[in-house]
This record gives sequence, C-alpha cells and structure tokens, in this order.
Amino acid sequence: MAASKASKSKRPNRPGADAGRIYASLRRIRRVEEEIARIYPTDKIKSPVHLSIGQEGIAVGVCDALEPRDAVSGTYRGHATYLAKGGSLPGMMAELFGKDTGCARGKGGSMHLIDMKANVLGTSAVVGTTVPVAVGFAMAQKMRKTGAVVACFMGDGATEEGCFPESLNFAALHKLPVIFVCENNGFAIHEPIAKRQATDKLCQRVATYGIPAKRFVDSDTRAIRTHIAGALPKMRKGGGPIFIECMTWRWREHVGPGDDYDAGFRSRSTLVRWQKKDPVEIAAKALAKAARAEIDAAIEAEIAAAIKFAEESPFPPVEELFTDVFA
Amino acid sequence: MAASKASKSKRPNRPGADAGRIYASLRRIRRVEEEIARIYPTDKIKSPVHLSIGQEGIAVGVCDALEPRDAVSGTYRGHATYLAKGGSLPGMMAELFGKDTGCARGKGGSMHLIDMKANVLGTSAVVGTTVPVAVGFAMAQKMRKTGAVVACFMGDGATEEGCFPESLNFAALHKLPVIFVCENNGFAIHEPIAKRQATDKLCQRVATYGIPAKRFVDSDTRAIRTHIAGALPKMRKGGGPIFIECMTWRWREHVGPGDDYDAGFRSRSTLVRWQKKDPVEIAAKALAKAARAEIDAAIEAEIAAAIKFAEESPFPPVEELFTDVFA
Amino acid sequence: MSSPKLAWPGRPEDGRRVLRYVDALSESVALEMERDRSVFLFGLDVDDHKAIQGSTRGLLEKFGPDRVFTTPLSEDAMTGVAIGAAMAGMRPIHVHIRMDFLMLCMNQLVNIAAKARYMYGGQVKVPLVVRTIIGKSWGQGAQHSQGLHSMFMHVPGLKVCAPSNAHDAKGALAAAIRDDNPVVFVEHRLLYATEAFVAEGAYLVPPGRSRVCRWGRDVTVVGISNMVVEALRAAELLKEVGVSAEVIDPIWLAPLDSETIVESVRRTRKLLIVDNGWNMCGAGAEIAARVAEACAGEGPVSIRRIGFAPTPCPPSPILENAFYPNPATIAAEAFALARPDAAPWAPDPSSAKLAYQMQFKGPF
Amino acid sequence: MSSPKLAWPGRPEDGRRVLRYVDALSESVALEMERDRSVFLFGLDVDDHKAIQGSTRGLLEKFGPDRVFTTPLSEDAMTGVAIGAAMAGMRPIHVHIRMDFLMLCMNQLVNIAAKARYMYGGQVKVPLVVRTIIGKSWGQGAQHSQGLHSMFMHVPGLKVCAPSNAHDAKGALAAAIRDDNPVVFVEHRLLYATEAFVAEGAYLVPPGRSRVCRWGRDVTVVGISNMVVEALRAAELLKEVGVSAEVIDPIWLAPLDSETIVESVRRTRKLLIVDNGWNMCGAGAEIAARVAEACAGEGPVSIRRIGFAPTPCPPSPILENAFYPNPATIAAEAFALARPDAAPWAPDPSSAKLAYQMQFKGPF
Ligand SMILES: Cc1ncc(C[n+]2csc(CCOP(=O)(O)OP(=O)(O)O)c2C)c(N)n1
Ligand SMILES: Cc1ncc(C[n+]2csc(CCOP(=O)(O)OP(=O)(O)O)c2C)c(N)n1
Ligand SMILES: [Mg+2]
Ligand SMILES: [Mg+2]
Repeated sequence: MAASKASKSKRPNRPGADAGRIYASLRRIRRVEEEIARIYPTDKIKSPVHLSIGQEGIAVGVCDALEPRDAVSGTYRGHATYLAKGGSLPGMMAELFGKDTGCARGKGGSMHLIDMKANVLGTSAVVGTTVPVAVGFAMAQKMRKTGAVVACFMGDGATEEGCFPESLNFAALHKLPVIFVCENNGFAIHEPIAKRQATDKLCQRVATYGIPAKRFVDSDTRAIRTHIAGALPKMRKGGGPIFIECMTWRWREHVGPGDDYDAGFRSRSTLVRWQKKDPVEIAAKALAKAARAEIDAAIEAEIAAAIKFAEESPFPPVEELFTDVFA
Repeated sequence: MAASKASKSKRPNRPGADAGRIYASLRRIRRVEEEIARIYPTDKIKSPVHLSIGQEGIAVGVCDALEPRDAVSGTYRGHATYLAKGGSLPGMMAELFGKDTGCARGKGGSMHLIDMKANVLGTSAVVGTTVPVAVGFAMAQKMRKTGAVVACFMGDGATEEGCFPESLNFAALHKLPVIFVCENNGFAIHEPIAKRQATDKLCQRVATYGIPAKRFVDSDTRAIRTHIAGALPKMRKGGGPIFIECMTWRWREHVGPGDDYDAGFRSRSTLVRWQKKDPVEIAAKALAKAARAEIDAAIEAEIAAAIKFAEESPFPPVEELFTDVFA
Repeated sequence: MSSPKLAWPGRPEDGRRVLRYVDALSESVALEMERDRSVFLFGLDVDDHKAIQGSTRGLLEKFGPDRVFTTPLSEDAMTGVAIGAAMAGMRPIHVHIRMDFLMLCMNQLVNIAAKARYMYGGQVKVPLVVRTIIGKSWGQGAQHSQGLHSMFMHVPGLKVCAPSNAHDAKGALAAAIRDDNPVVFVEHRLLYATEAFVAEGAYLVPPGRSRVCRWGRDVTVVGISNMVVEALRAAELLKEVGVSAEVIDPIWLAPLDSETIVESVRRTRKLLIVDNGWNMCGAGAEIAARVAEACAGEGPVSIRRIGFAPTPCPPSPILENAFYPNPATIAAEAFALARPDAAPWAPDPSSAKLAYQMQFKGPF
Repeated sequence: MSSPKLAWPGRPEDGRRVLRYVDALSESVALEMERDRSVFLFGLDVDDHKAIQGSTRGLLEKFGPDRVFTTPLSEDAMTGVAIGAAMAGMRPIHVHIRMDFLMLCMNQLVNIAAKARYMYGGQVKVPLVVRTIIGKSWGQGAQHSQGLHSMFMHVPGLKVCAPSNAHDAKGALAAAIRDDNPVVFVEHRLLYATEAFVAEGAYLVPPGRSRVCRWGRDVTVVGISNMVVEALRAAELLKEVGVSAEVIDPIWLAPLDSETIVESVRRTRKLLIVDNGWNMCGAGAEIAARVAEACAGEGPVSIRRIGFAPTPCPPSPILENAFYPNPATIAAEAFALARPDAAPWAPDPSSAKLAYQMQFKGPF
C-alpha cells in the first residue's frame, strides 16, 4: 500500500526520551487534527471525526516509550494513538477522504483506522469492544513469546462496559502484556461521569485484580512516558498488565470540528484551566525556538503532502464493494 | 394456581429471628433436596436439577430477615432461595415433575422456578443474567417508593460476567435497594475459582463502587441473618445496595443427585471439613429434641404431600405449547 | 393512496396537521407518559441537549429526571434493568441511538425478555419498548448502519415494528408502549425529517395490519422502514414506463401481516421485497417464503429481494451508494419482474436523482 | 444413498472405520493442532473431566494447558480475546456448551469478527472457529435448547456450518479451522452418539456443497443439522406409502449451496425444509426464498417449512415433543406436499416410534 510506505521516513518510536521527538509527535498530531477541523466543513471528509485535541499527551507519552514491535489499540477518537504509534499519515488522511489509498481502503472511515505495519490495531465505533480484542492480541504475544506488549486505550465511558472488567480479570489471570490506558475526559458524549459512575475509584478497583494502577491527574506527557518506560521491562518478562488512568479534557465537541461550550453542559472556564496544561505548549517550552521552527516546518510540509495525497487519490471503484468480505 | 395456595400456610418470614423457624427452614430445604435426589433416578423429574445441599444457610440467613414485600432473585441452583423466601413447595415439586400445576406450569422446568405471590423472581439458566433483572426490579421499588428490597443471589462464577459490575455500578449510582449475595462455593461446574479469577478480592472490588461489602468465611446462618437485618432499615430509606460474599461448599455434583469426588478435581476431605459446619446441624443444636421432632414430622408430611400433589397432577395438554408466548 | 379497506385514525381527513417523524416520536412518548405513570424513558443520552437527534426533545423538561434519565455505557445490564422494572409493573422505554448496539444486549432480549412470560408460566409480563435507530446518512460505516430487525423477528416472544412515516411512528409507538410484551421499535435516521399528517391526540397503529400505501396492477413492492419511501419514489419512476407498482408497508414485522401481501401478489403475480437490511435470512426471506408457501399451486409467481449488499457497510461514497437499494435500483428490479420479456430498463440518472426530491406525506 | 456426483473423501469405500460424532470432533481438532502450532482451543470447561460431553477428550493431555484451557464466565470478552488472538495470527477454537450462550457475544461476533477484514481494508483476517452445541435431550428448557444459526447466516463475513454426521463433522471442522474467516460451527447434542464412516487421516468438507443424502422422486426434504437424521427416518416411513423422498443436507449454511436444492426441486416440484430452529427469518425462509426466486415462472412449486414451534422450548414432555419436528410430523408434511390430492396421512404411531431405532451411518 502506497500510503504505508509514505510514512516509513517518520519514526517516532526511537529508544530513549527526547524533547524534540516528543514535541514533534505532539505538535504533529495537534496540527493534523486542526487541519482536519479546517477541512471538515467542505465535503471532502467522508465520515464523522472525533478529535482528540487537548488529549494528545496521553497517546504520545505512552507510545513514545513503546518499540515498533509493540502494538496499540485505540478508539474511534483514535487519531492521536494512530499517529503517535507511527501509523501512516497519508493513509489516515486518505481514509478520512474515503479514498482507495486509505489505510482501510475507504472501507473503514474515520472510526476504523488501522495500520498493522506500524502495529496499530483497528479502532472500533462500538465503545469498549476493542478492549478484549487488544487483550487477545496480547495473549498471542505471550503464546508466541515475542516480548511485545499491547497498549490498549479507552475512554472513561468504555470502562462502564462489562467487557472491560472481564478483560481486566482475564489479562491479570494470564499475566498478559497489556497496558490499559483510560483517557478520562470526564464525559461520554455530553454525559458527565457523575451521571454514569457511582464513584471515581477506578484505580482502586483495577488494583483489586492485582493490576498495578496509577492515576495521572494532569496527564503530563513526560510523567506518563517515564511510568510506562519503567514498567515495560517487567511486562516483557511476563509480569502481567498495568493500568493507568489519565485525567484529561476534550477541547472540542464530541464529534465534528467545533466546540460545545454553548450547549451549557460544561464550562469554557474548565477548558481555559486545561489549556494552561496544554501538552503541546509544555513540550514546546523544552525546545529552543530554532529547533521548534524546524520541526514545525517539517510537520507542515508532511501534512500538506498527506492532504494532497488524499485529495489526489481515487475513490475505490464500485467493484470494491464486494472484496474483502471474506479473506 | 392451586400450588400457590397450598403453600400459604407456611410463612417462613415472620419478623424477628427464631431458632425454630430458622431450623425448620433449613431442614425443610435440605429434606426437599434429599427427596429430589432420591426421586431423580426414576424418570419422574423432567429437567436437570442443581442441588444446593450444604449451601442452604445463606438463603435462609438472608431470607429470614426479609419481609413478604421484599423479593429474592435466585439462580438455576435456586431451590433454597425459592423455598426460604416462601415459594410454594407443591408448585416447585410439580414444576420439577413437568406438571400443569407447577409454578411455571411445566413450561419452565427446574432452572426457571418462580413464585411472584411470594416475591420470588424467576430464575435463569444463563449464568449472571438475573442480576441486572433483579436490579431493575429494585429500581421499580424505588420509583414506586414501596420500601421493599431485592435480595439478588448469584454464584462466584456469575461475578465474572460483565453484567455483574455493570449492575453494581448502576445500583450504587441510583442507590437502589439491592442485597447482592454471592454464594462462593469455589467452583463453576468443575472449574476452580483460581483458574477463573485473578485474585480473591471480590469484596474490596465491590467496595470501590461505594457498596458496603462483607465476606462470611463460613456462612453462618445467624451471622448472615443478623447482618442483613441490620442493614435493612437504612436500605429501605434509600441507603443503596449492600453486598455479601458467602464462602460455602456444594456437597453434591454440579447437576444431578450424586457427588463428584471421584472425578479428582476436588477432595472429599474438604467436604468433610464443611460438613462439620453443616448449617442444618448447627441450627438443630439450638433446639430441644422434642421441638425438632415436631418440626421434622411436619416437614416430612409437607414434603410427602407436595410429592403426591406433583405426582397426581396432570401434564399440561399439548395446546399449552402455544399459550403465553405473548401476554 | 391508502388501502380502501382500512380506516386509519389520523388520516388526512381527520385533520391537516403536519408533523415530522422525529417530533411524532417525542409527542407519542409524552402522551403515553402523561397517561400512565408507569411509563418511563431511559438510555444513553436521552436527556442531553441533542435529545437523540431530537426524538426525546422536551421529555426531560416535562417529566423530570426521575422518569427521563441517561445510563452508564452498559447496554447489557441496562436491558436487564429495563426487563426487571417491567416485571415489577413499570413500562420502560429503553433508547439506543444505533441499532448496532443491540448486539450488546442480545442475551437479555433473546434469553430473558422474549421468554420470560412463557418460561415463567404466565406469572410475569415484560412490557418493554426498545427504541433503536438504523443509522444512515454519510460515512456511518460498518458498525453504525445495520438494520438487524430480522434477528428479532426470528425469536418468538418479541414484537418488532418499523414504521415508515410520522403518522405510523406516533401510533405504533403508542401501541408498543401499551403492549404487554417486549417490542423492538426500529426507527430510521433518514425518516426523522420526513413529514406526515398526524392527529394531535393519542391513537394506535397496532400490530397485525400491513398497509397498501399505493395501489398497483403490475408488481407488488414491499418496503421496510425507510425503504417504503424509496419504493414510493421507484413507483413514480415506474409510472413513466407504464408499470403500475403496488407498494405495501408491513409496519409491524412481528407479528407480520403477510395476508395483505399475499392478496396483492395473487393479483400481480410479481413480488419485490426491499429491505433496510441484509437479505439472507432477512425479513425479505420470510415474506418471500410465506408468499411462496401461500401461492403454491396457484400458477407462477415471480419473487425478488433487494436489500443491503451482502457486505459490511463501507463509508466511501461510491461504495456506500452501491450498498443501499435506491429508487433507481428498485425501479429497475420491479421493471424486470413486471416486464420479464422486455429489455432491461433503468430510470435515466437525472430522473433517478430527481426522485429524491419527491416527498410523500404519510400515512400514504 | 450418496449423491452420485460427489466423491467424498472418507466415504465407505475408503475404509470401514466407524466413529462417533463426538470422537470425530476431538480427532479433527487433534489433527489440526498437530498440523499447525497456531491452533489452540479454549472455552469454559474444555479441560475438565467431562470434556464438553466428550468432544474435547484427550486434547489437554496431548497438547497441554497452554493450548487447551478454560476461561472465566466472560463470553463477551473471551470472544474478543479470540478475535484479537486470531488477528495476531493464531487460530483459536472457542467452545460454548450451548448455543444459547452466543447471545452474550453477539457484539464481538457481529460487530468485530464479521466485519474486521472488510472494515480494516483487508489488513487483518480472523481465522476463528466458534464451536457451539444445540442442546436437546430432555427438559433443557427455553434457554438451553436454541438453534440460532440463522442469526449468523444473516451477517456477511461469518460462515456457518452444521454437520449432521461424524464424517462431515470431522471434515468440516478441519475446514473451519483452516478457513481464514470466522466460522460458527453448530453441533447438535443428539448427534454426539451417532456413528459414521470416518477416515483416519485429515480431510476437508469445505463450504459450498450440499449433499444429496438420499435420492428421491416425489419430494425434496432439506434437513438441517440433526434434522437430516429425522428426515432420513421420515423418508423410510414415507416409503411405506410409496412416496419417494429426496433428502438433502446443506452441511454449510453460509455460504449456502442452494443450487443443489434448486436442482432437486426442479425435478420434484415439492420442497420441505426441516430446521432445528424457528422458521421465521430462519434458514428455511432463506432456502424457500431462494428456491422461489430461482424457480419463478417455471411452473408451480410447493414449499413448506417446519421447525421449532413458534414458542420458547418447554421442558414438560408432552409439550417438548410437540415443540420439535419428528419423523412422523416430517413424513406427514412431506406426504401432504407429495400427494396434495390424497387424504392426509400420518405414519401409525408404532412405526413412528420404530423410526427412532433407525440408525444411519453417514456420510449418507
Ligand atoms: C456500545 C456503545 N454504546 C454507545 C455508543 C455511543 N457513543 C459513541 S461515543 C460515546 C462516548 C464514549 O465515551 P468515552 O468512552 O468516555 O470516550 P470519549 O468519547 O470521551 O473519548 C458513546 C456513548 C457507542 N458508540 N457504543
Ligand atoms: C452464560 C453462561 N455461561 C456458561 C454456562 C454453563 N454453566 C452452567 S452453571 C455454570 C457454573 C456457574 O458457576 P457459579 O456461578 O459459581 O454457580 P454454582 O453453580 O457454583 O452455584 C456454568 C459455567 C451458563 N449456564 N451460562
Ligand atoms: Mg470520555
Ligand atoms: Mg460456584
């Protein structure tokens, strides 16, 4: 697939933490999503998009600690996980445009991103369903003794689905190499967590399965990265799963390019508070201006190329409707 | 229904604890199941039976504290819950015999006992599925401000189904009057809990929902009764659910009348240890011999009458196949 | 044109108020909640400002959070909760914004709701309504687009309803709420904005009566849910080539009034079923089988089914268009049935496009 | 009698070894696990001393607990785990002792397994086998007796297989394990003890070929799963009244080889479908619809379906007997189709009873 090749030059997963790399990854995701929001009102994008703007630090913090052999499993709000793990940007953009060169050949859409070459597992539009799938992928790693781990991302809402505790129990029982990552943005669509969950003791609950659990109250990218990097050696040797709960804020509306502060169910002042902890800004501060400028320029060029690739790619021909129903 | 009327004379749910009443309830359940086991090898019983012999103390401890307006929800291993809550014995026996006078008119069978007059909700053969149903029944009590509670029984295996944590969360969130009762006999069919659950911290886990949780290591009938009786007043006033985990032992095989110690997956010596804590024996010791004899005689007469009732009742006629598909 | 034999409440004669499908849904629920204290409505997002694409609009304000409330993301347990509440005498309406999510609660629906009355010997009833929406607009993709009604039709003890217009939506939803049995109520997102003549008061569109929406001579077209509208458009296209199509809307899929369909086919000898779902073991298979059984030995009958392509639903536009039946493909199939000896015909693209501007004000 | 046109591996000619269905299942899995390290078997109770009614007997001993293991009671997540392992290149066999429990994993099967290859643009495959058993003996009741195969037939991306004899069970299970797609493999408890001629080595009974088990002139009877055996018994009963019944076993229900059925019906002009499930939107509806579509305009065809009564399954014996098709009811229906002008006939009760002693050694 052309799209996958196009991304080979980009390798966000080299060993060791590095301020430039982390900034580049964060900034790239932010800019990609801003561009998506910009393009969205035209009719070029062919399926509904769920932006993660504001939440990027979690994906980047986790994925920067991973190796290429490790896998990630994201959600329909999956641009950040997909990109942070090295999923092809042209492939993603073309997928949003519904094109034949898309990572799912136009047959997935924005909610079903995948790039198996980068070990990005397919995302799902049914909340929670990818969690046990990620656990199964991890079980195969254990069976085959690859030493690889799977980072499984989910929203706070997903933890309410029965398959989540079922998956925790199984992963803990079989000591499977899974990093469970809850991106807790306090909302499922427009419903606040207090209307859905009896308590906020998720970490304590997960710990009762014998799974080390830690909450990050402001989801600092580096803190998350350090924590994951520290846990990986033991996990690779059969130490079993870990869990992190990352408190965060979805800056934009649930689906679509705008925001939702006028709807009255959450306040703009909270946004402002979270914007002070903007992971992109924080990462930027660690860099000299010139270094940033160079990174920024490269990112803009890459994004422009990806959009061009998506625009110029053909739609899948109608015969494609019937292919790949079966392998 | 004749069967329901037949049981009206029996009222195991009078207020206050009473040694005679508790013994009678325990002894009655034990003897009913022993009789079922005796009859089983003939072809009179028309569906597979799951005996609770050895585990009766839990149902009796909980139900003795309840009032008639309260409901219970049991499992396919439900004879004890059904009888302890005042379900009709002739109705149950006739149901096992597949008769028209059965509590489910021969259309349920042993795994689908019900007696709504006694507020015994229907049991299910699909593990765990009755848990949310019981929670919904409790929600209706709250909505209608009846002050009634629902005691929801389940096995240790049922707690592994995703609907269990989903139900806990919802019951806690809405402060529903549910007593969750886990009868932990350490096995699901022949699979020991260690092959199914990562840890044994069920109570700690349930507590993270804000649900008071307590384990009874030997499931003493009176201790359970006292605990439930103590919790009820607050629950009736909107205090929300509670949870108890009752460690116990299934003396017989999973399904059928015999035992399974020859199969090699659990040891007879553990049985012997549990038999020393036999709830029926313990309750018997609190009574004078004469009082026991009187109770025993009444129970034998009642059981004999129920069996006779079941035997003499007709099978449902073939036209009954098509009734009650819809209300 | 309505079937002459059925006098429907709320027909044009009864008043000229026009209402959208989406508003008819919320109006119906409001009337039933006023009428009966035991009715309540819950489900993810029923109480937010988007109000399930507007279909629960105003209910929270009118009835308060005790009777209109959201849930955790726990479709399985929430269905059990609804069933338990129904067994206790309440009348829950449980809302799912996509039909695809019902796959999470199949166990409760199939193993408990459908069987409770029977397997508990008539001691309980489960007056539960499960409202679900078939997602279709652009780019919904494989998991937000399914019409899975045939799975529910398959299971004794469940009723299934899929109204195609605002009039029926209001009356059938009321009938579903008053029904003492579990009803899977199938809506269609593209119908939400369509308008029909809808009487102001409460009325019922109960199970058991298919409607002949348009009378015709040459071919019988059965449409399901939104496909009724597409079939009506196709019928207009067919007029241009002199083919007269009868269009029938079953409204309720279980119990299914197939007699009305059989009667029509006895006249036309040609049957096309157009479903908002897959054909294999679908509603169309059932209707085809019933007609074939009923008309056996009466002379030849030609039958065709069209529905979703036998693939998951792709979001890319060319593929997505080809996935769904549309007025042009329906018209072409109906023509082939009606004129087996003529050369194949399809409406020219411009009139096919124009067909989408045809709006029909139900109840037809 | 086997269809002359198909040369089946493992037919009587190839050897005389007789094996039970239950042993054919475990033998097939053992052969595949030996052949391919990526095959593993898991599910509740697969490793206990009862070994899923014997069908996993010996596998734990042979392949150890890393490849044969039980699970928690978590059907939903365990199905997801199987899918994830399959996506990673393993070949899981996930076992459920009752088909009813599949209702707990519909979301994973319908929304992920069936769609993954398509919606992920061909990047993954899901070589998963879901083994399930239709429960029938005495008193199973409403929740331990369902044959829900038509729900899976409905969904593109899933394959469905329901072998009726030990020979096909072994070969079809091997084919399912080697298939790169999710396969719902439907067994029947009453078939477990039945014997057939089964070759010792591995062989495949792949999708795409219905088998004519018995040649006949007057009526075509399609049996599904255990109903093939009941249909063969019925055919013997029908012989007594001079009716010659052709019996066809589709073996694989999805993809479905309906051509073989259509060819047969073109000769007999009469079709009876006998299912181990409900009729409405069932496998029988699909077969009836396909035959009706294919034979349109060719002259009259008579079609009937029989299956479970349209009720939940009751355990009480008189009701339970009436719930299921049996050789006598099948024979009576087939007779009515074959001899529409004759007085209705049913086998006398004693020969109907005797029919149950007829054992047929497959592959038929
Ligand atoms: C099983 C299921 N139920 C409901 C929905 C509708 N839905 C789509 S996104 C969403 C919110 C999920 O919230 P969360 O898991 O916190 O993720 P977030 O969107 O906040 O990132 C819901 C309810 C769905 N897609 N799947
Ligand atoms: C959903 C489901 N999965 C599997 C089964 C098969 N099964 C029947 S009883 C049982 C064991 C349940 O164990 P537990 O909940 O501990 O109850 P116990 O039998 O020990 O009282 C199992 C697995 C079932 N009936 N339902
Ligand atoms: Mg969230
Ligand atoms: Mg147990």
